[in-house]
Amino acid sequence: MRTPSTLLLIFVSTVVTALAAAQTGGTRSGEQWPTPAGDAANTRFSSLTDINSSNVDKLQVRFTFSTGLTHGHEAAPIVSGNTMYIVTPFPNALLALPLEDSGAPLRFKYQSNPSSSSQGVACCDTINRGATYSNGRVFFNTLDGQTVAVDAATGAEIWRVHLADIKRGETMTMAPFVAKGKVLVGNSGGEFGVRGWLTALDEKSGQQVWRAYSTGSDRDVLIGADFKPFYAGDRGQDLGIRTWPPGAWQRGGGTVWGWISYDPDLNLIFYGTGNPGPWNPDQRPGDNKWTAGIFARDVDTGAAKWFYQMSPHDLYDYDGVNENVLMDIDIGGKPRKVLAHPDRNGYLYVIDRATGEVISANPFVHVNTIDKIDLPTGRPHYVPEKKPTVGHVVRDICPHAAGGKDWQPSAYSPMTHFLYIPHQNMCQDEEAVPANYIAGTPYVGANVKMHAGEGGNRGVFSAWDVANGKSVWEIAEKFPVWSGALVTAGNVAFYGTMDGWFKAVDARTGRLLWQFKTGSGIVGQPVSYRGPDGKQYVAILSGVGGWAGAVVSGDLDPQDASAGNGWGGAMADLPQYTQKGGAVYVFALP
Amino acid sequence: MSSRFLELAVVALIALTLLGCERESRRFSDSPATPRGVQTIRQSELQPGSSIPTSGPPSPYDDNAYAVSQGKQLFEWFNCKGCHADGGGSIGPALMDEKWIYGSAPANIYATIVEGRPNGMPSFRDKIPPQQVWQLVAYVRSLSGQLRKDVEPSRADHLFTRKSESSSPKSAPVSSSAPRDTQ
Amino acid sequence: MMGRLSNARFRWLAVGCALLAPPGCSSNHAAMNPAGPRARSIAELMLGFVSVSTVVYLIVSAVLVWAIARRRRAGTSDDWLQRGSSEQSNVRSRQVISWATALTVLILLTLALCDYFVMHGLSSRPTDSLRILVTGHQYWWEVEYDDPDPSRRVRTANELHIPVGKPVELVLTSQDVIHSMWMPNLSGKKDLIPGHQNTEVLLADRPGTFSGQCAEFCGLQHAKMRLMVYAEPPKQFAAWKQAQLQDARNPSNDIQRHGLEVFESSTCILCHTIQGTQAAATVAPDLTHLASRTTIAAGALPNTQSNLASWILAPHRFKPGVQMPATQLQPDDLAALAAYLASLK
Amino acid sequence: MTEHRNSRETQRPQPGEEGRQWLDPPGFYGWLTTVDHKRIGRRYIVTAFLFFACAGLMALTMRLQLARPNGHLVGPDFYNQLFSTHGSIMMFLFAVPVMQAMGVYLVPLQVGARNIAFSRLNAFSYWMFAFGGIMILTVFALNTGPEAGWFSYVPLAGPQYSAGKRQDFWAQMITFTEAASLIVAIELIVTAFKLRAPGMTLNRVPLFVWAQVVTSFMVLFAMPSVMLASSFLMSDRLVSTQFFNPAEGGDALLWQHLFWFFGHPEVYIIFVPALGIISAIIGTFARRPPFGYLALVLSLVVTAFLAFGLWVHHMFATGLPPLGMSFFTAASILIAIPTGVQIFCWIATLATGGRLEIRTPLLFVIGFFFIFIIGGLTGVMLASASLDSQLHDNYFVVAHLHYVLIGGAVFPLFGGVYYWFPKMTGRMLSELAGKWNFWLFFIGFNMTFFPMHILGLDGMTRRIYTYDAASGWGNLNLLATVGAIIIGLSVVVFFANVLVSMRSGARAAPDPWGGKTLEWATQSPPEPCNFPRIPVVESRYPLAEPELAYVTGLPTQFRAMLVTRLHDAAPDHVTADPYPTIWPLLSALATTVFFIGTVFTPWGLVWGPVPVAIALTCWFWPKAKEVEIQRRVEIKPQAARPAPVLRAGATP
Repeated sequence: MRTPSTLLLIFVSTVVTALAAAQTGGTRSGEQWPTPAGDAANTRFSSLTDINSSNVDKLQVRFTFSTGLTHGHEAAPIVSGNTMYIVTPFPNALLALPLEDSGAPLRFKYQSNPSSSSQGVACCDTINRGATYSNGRVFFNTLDGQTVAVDAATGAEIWRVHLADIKRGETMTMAPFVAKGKVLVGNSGGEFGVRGWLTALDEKSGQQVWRAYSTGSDRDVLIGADFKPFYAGDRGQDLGIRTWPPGAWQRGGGTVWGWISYDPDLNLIFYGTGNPGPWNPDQRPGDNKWTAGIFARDVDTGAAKWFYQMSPHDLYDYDGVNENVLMDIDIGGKPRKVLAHPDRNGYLYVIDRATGEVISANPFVHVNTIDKIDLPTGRPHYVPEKKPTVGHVVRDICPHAAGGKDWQPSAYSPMTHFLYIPHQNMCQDEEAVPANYIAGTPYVGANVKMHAGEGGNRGVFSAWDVANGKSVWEIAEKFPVWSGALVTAGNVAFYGTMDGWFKAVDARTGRLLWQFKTGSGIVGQPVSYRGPDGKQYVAILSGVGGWAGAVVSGDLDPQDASAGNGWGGAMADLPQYTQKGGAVYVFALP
Repeated sequence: MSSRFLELAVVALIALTLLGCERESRRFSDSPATPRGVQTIRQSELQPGSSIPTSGPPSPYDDNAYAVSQGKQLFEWFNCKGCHADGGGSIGPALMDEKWIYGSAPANIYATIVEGRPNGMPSFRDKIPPQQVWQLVAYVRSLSGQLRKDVEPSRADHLFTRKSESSSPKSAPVSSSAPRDTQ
Repeated sequence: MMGRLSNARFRWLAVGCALLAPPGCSSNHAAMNPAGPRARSIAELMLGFVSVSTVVYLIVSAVLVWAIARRRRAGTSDDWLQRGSSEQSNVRSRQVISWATALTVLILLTLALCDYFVMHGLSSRPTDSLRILVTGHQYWWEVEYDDPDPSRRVRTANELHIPVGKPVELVLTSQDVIHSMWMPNLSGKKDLIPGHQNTEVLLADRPGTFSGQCAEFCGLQHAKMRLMVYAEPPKQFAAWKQAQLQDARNPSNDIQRHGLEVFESSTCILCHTIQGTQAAATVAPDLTHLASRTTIAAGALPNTQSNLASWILAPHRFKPGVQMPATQLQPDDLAALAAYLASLK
Repeated sequence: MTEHRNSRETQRPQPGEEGRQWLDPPGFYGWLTTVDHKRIGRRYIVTAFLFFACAGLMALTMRLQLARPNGHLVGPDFYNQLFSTHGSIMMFLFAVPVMQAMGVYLVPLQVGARNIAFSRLNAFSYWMFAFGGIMILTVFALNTGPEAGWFSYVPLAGPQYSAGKRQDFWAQMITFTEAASLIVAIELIVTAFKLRAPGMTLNRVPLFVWAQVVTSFMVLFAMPSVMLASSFLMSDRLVSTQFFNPAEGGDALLWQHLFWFFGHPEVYIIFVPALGIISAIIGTFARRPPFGYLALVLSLVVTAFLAFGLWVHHMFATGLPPLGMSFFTAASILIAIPTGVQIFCWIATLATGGRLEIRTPLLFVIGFFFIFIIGGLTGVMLASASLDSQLHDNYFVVAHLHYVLIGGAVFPLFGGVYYWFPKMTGRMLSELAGKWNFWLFFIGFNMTFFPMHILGLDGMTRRIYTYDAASGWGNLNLLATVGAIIIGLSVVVFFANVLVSMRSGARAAPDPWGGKTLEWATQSPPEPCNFPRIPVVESRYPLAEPELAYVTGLPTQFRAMLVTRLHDAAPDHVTADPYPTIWPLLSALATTVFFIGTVFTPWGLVWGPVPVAIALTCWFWPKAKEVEIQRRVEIKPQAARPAPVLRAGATP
């Protein structure tokens, strides 16, 4: 029986935590980890210093919790109010683990019950990239295209909005992003010819506030008077229609399934748009605006402020959805408010986030498809010999379709000023074929066979000096590094490998300090938080899958080198190193 | 030469003739078994009480190389290749291995294509006429080497991703119990 | 039959044509009935070759007949060797033969040179020409009008509209087997080879309808893979192009609405495109403006509503071996579908 | 009936003491094991004409289908098999083999040899040719005939667009026939170079032999190209090699270059022997040696060389660079000159010869002139790149190829059959039937193929199984079909003439036409050893000499053959011709099983050659009897070579 005093205690603690969370408005003082990216600037930096480069080798598992599912666990275990919230891959259940109880037994498990048919239109494994906590609610997307708001304490559903239509091949896998009372969500389905959009829902009621499409008329793309793109190529009337063959913009891709960041001072959100559909470039002549680029929009109205297209008339499925890490750094002696964007096309862009001007763009991986970015015009120069053509196999396209780095988010440490990039080192042979559009079926238009890039190591974890635009150190990994990165004030950087190792390296030198073999390959996002006992904890979701791990999670047959849209041949040896099966691992010092 | 040997030779020749004719016949105005015939097949091996062997309509094109090559072209045109790749699987399960989730009999495959399956296989009922569905059924069976080697297609004029259907070994179908994760 | 014969050269052509045998020039699908400078230069060269060949043939035949007749009346003596060795007849024979050979070499060299100059003319690349991408498929032609503004690219099938007087550069390739595009009235044939990109130039100097045909054996229905070319005055051509850019007309009555429903709910949507509807598949001809075409099934049938219905029901009755499958539509659905397709001007 | 048979027996001369070694075992076993170039040559020609008849029936079916617009006699699938098999049989199984078979029969006789060189290999070549033909006709009957034309362009004939085994059997048929053709080419070259009668120096070699030698050299250089191409095609279809896969770096044009590098010399391989036949017939009927012997021989050689330099005129429409095409236009036009020179020489021969008796052989040669020259002139039109862009792949080309092939090769062949039939069978062919045969063929041919020039210019493309009425092609096609029926009648007359005359034709003298070359010095039909005493040749036309000298001293204990030196035909040494053996037939059977096996499984390539190796080993295993005889008569080399035993020029 609860005595009145304990009830009082509980009441006070919830009020305090709610206040604390509300006040931070998403930014926090390193205590909790309410959003997958940790903060609005997407730095994935933890200011906790209990764990540092000297004592990290004594890290121990404090508890684990199995999700009982066998697909790719790409989510980030977010922590708020001393509760850890995990969104599982399909069927997208929301698990709430109370951290104060030893062993963190399940407080509640919210079943979102998405339609099982949605598994048939999920291009790259039935993953989910995590939930977001805000103002006592947890928001997450389901594979069949619904955004759900759940009460953080009780697990009761508050509202649920159906935004995407799986019959047209549309799914939702991204982690929602909350800013100024609006839940921002986008769709996936670039490989199904889905027309991309970003939608803002009111945090309280779930009503749609605004929606910005990635193709179509200026009205659909919310381009208005104050749209001031830095480069001339992006200025024009209804470019979302005129840079496409007739009607192609309706199935032109540009889906929004990656990371959103928010600058409260400029009141701007920054996000990337996906690849144009289909992959076969000959079927969509023109720059295919506004795909494979970065939008800066006013968070209240959604009106576009500036846009920069990394890959106009993208040739290689280089989505532009990777994270935009906001940072204020000195460039050429002057402090600049910039965003760092390691793009799928293998270049790391440093862009002035107020104007959209590309300050620098340097390759962070071996690139032979684009030999230089012409800074005055911002346009990449595609190498003609590497252009995919119908009827001919073009060999050794580096980086491959999943790019220099796919969705796996990098981390930025304001102390070392390095960007820690988990990515892959892969090339591919590709033959473009004319794609036949049938709504709800794949609309790719390319036969692809991937293989390891230079040096034979399929993955790299590298530290990048953003200001000077050059790589500091690189760790070669056997498999693509498909997990996110975390860096802490204790100068320790965490990442996981696809054969199950959770590694901690010295943020300054890249020396391996500690590693732990989890039950399955790691494709999740590491987080760090201060537990109820005041100690610093680090958590990671293990469970191989995702596009790169589909060979294991989908039981694919590697005899077909093009299985898994090209990965089959390149990842044929993964099944010997890891089996499928997801669980969260939480570590702390003894 | 003993007359018996002569008879044997003649019988072998006739068999060869039939095989040859069937493999090469081009049947343009064909209307194979209607869907109703397909409902007689069961998907589960278990039958309460007595177990009555059931065999739905046989695949009309198992011995016809032209229909199997048409099936291979439709496999690409109707975007089956988008989910099943060249048999290795991608969004959908692999079709070239020995594991069959919803039955390996031709009528099972016909039902899977027409009715669709809960974990993401779309239903193509009324979208693909029966003749073409049977051509797809024959091609899907050739992906794991179920057909005769001289009927199965050879390489395509595309990126060479796997040994051709005609040169990959025949695998004994196994009913696999690994449907997708439910709860 | 020959259109207006303005200049003398043209008249000479007509005379030559008559010489060649009347049926050769009468049908409009004939190489000797040119409607453009390229086909005309070839036709004139052809006449040159034919006349020279006819003269040579008559001379040689005459000499042969003279030789045979002369020797039939000769004496009966059967002595073999002497006849051959008389020096005087040998010397004369040797002279005649060397003169004949020299004349042959001369004729052949002139013919070769004439061909070289015509060939040189044919291979000149016009500068500003309308660029059209033509892709060969098994048994139909995919046509796409190139345009610097991607949103103004027109897609159609089996029929080419070209402006009179303006050079048109066709970019030819194939996605399955080798085809060959041949419009005898306009130009020689050029192959469409997978893995290659060929170009052919067309220039019509008078308006008219010119039929073309696949000229490289490409499979079961090679015989019925025709291509119609409409040479129109530039104004009429621009109007046609603008009309083709528009989306398909919305169905105007219930039957047509039902027809669109049938189109989108049956096998058609897996292969065909109608701009403005859900159908956007590209492995079969674009039907957005089907009713603006005079033939269906690559020239196999005239484009009437009844032909459309019987073609949709059982294509193999007209083109056995065609990739389009027979459909199992009920009569009323079929009629509605045909009505809707017939409305797509 | 018995009376007839033994009368035929008696008609075969009793071999003298020299000839007894050359007899074959009696009956069917003898027929299977013979290595006599005459018996193999005859059955080669008969088999080739049977294939000609089959292909002719296919042509007739095609013409009946095309007689009226929208014909429903045959569907597109069967029509594609009809024209593909018609073309393939006519080119690979009739035209080349029958010309080479004439050489197998006549070259040894004309050079004064007792048998062809490598006579067992000759038997093997016949069986390979026959089994290849039987295979393609059997699969045609099994609805598995080739369906992509006689030159089977990829990718249509490739693995993706030709399902089943149709094109595999076509490609394997090429391996059969081209192997047989290469073998015969080697035999003819060696026979003509090393087995000539003493005294027959190079300038005394008959023109027919020159034609066969030149053809054989063309075969040596052309056939490997198509065998390579067809093997590439089979490995692409069977074990997924990428030779013709445009995506993986292969090229569809690689097939066309490889095929036509063989394709054009192929049609000259068919035409050049016909030139030899015409020179032989004109030389005899004009009652004088053909005018300009040197000019005729040099023209043959120049034709052979030029033939390899113009294959690209079959590919003018594939978008090759115009300057390159102009070179091939020039080369294609140049090749008309040597043929022109030959025609002028023949006309000069006819004009200055003796009294002309228009007998059937000469009638066919005259028919050749009138038809072939039209074909040659249309050839010049097709040779020019710009005209070819309008004429390629339509009925103008069909007309041209039939004018040069039927006019250029089949007419002289028919003339040659009428000319040498007495020598081969001892019976004369009926002149009346000959005249009917010629005139039906001449009229029917022109009715069929001349309208096709017009159809081609009217835009009727090649290989279409039907056309609609609006095209305006109906009437000319009907005319062509009627002409085709007339050709059919003339071939029936020809076969009837042959069958009847073999039994009850007029008995033929050794030299019924007054020919002057050595084959007329033998009996009709010649004894098994051709020349009991090998003649010595003193002039270009030995039978024109007052009387022949003979070589004496050849051993009689085995099948002795005199080998002479290449340049001056002086006797060099004696060699032994093999005795009849069954192994060539068994080796051919093993090779057939090996070839057909590889059509179905690549393991055929591994296990198939084993029985072939066994058969070849038995074939070449030296027989004790023959070795013993050889050793007895072997001339051991001493320090100083004694004067040769053989004395040339001595009269018996």
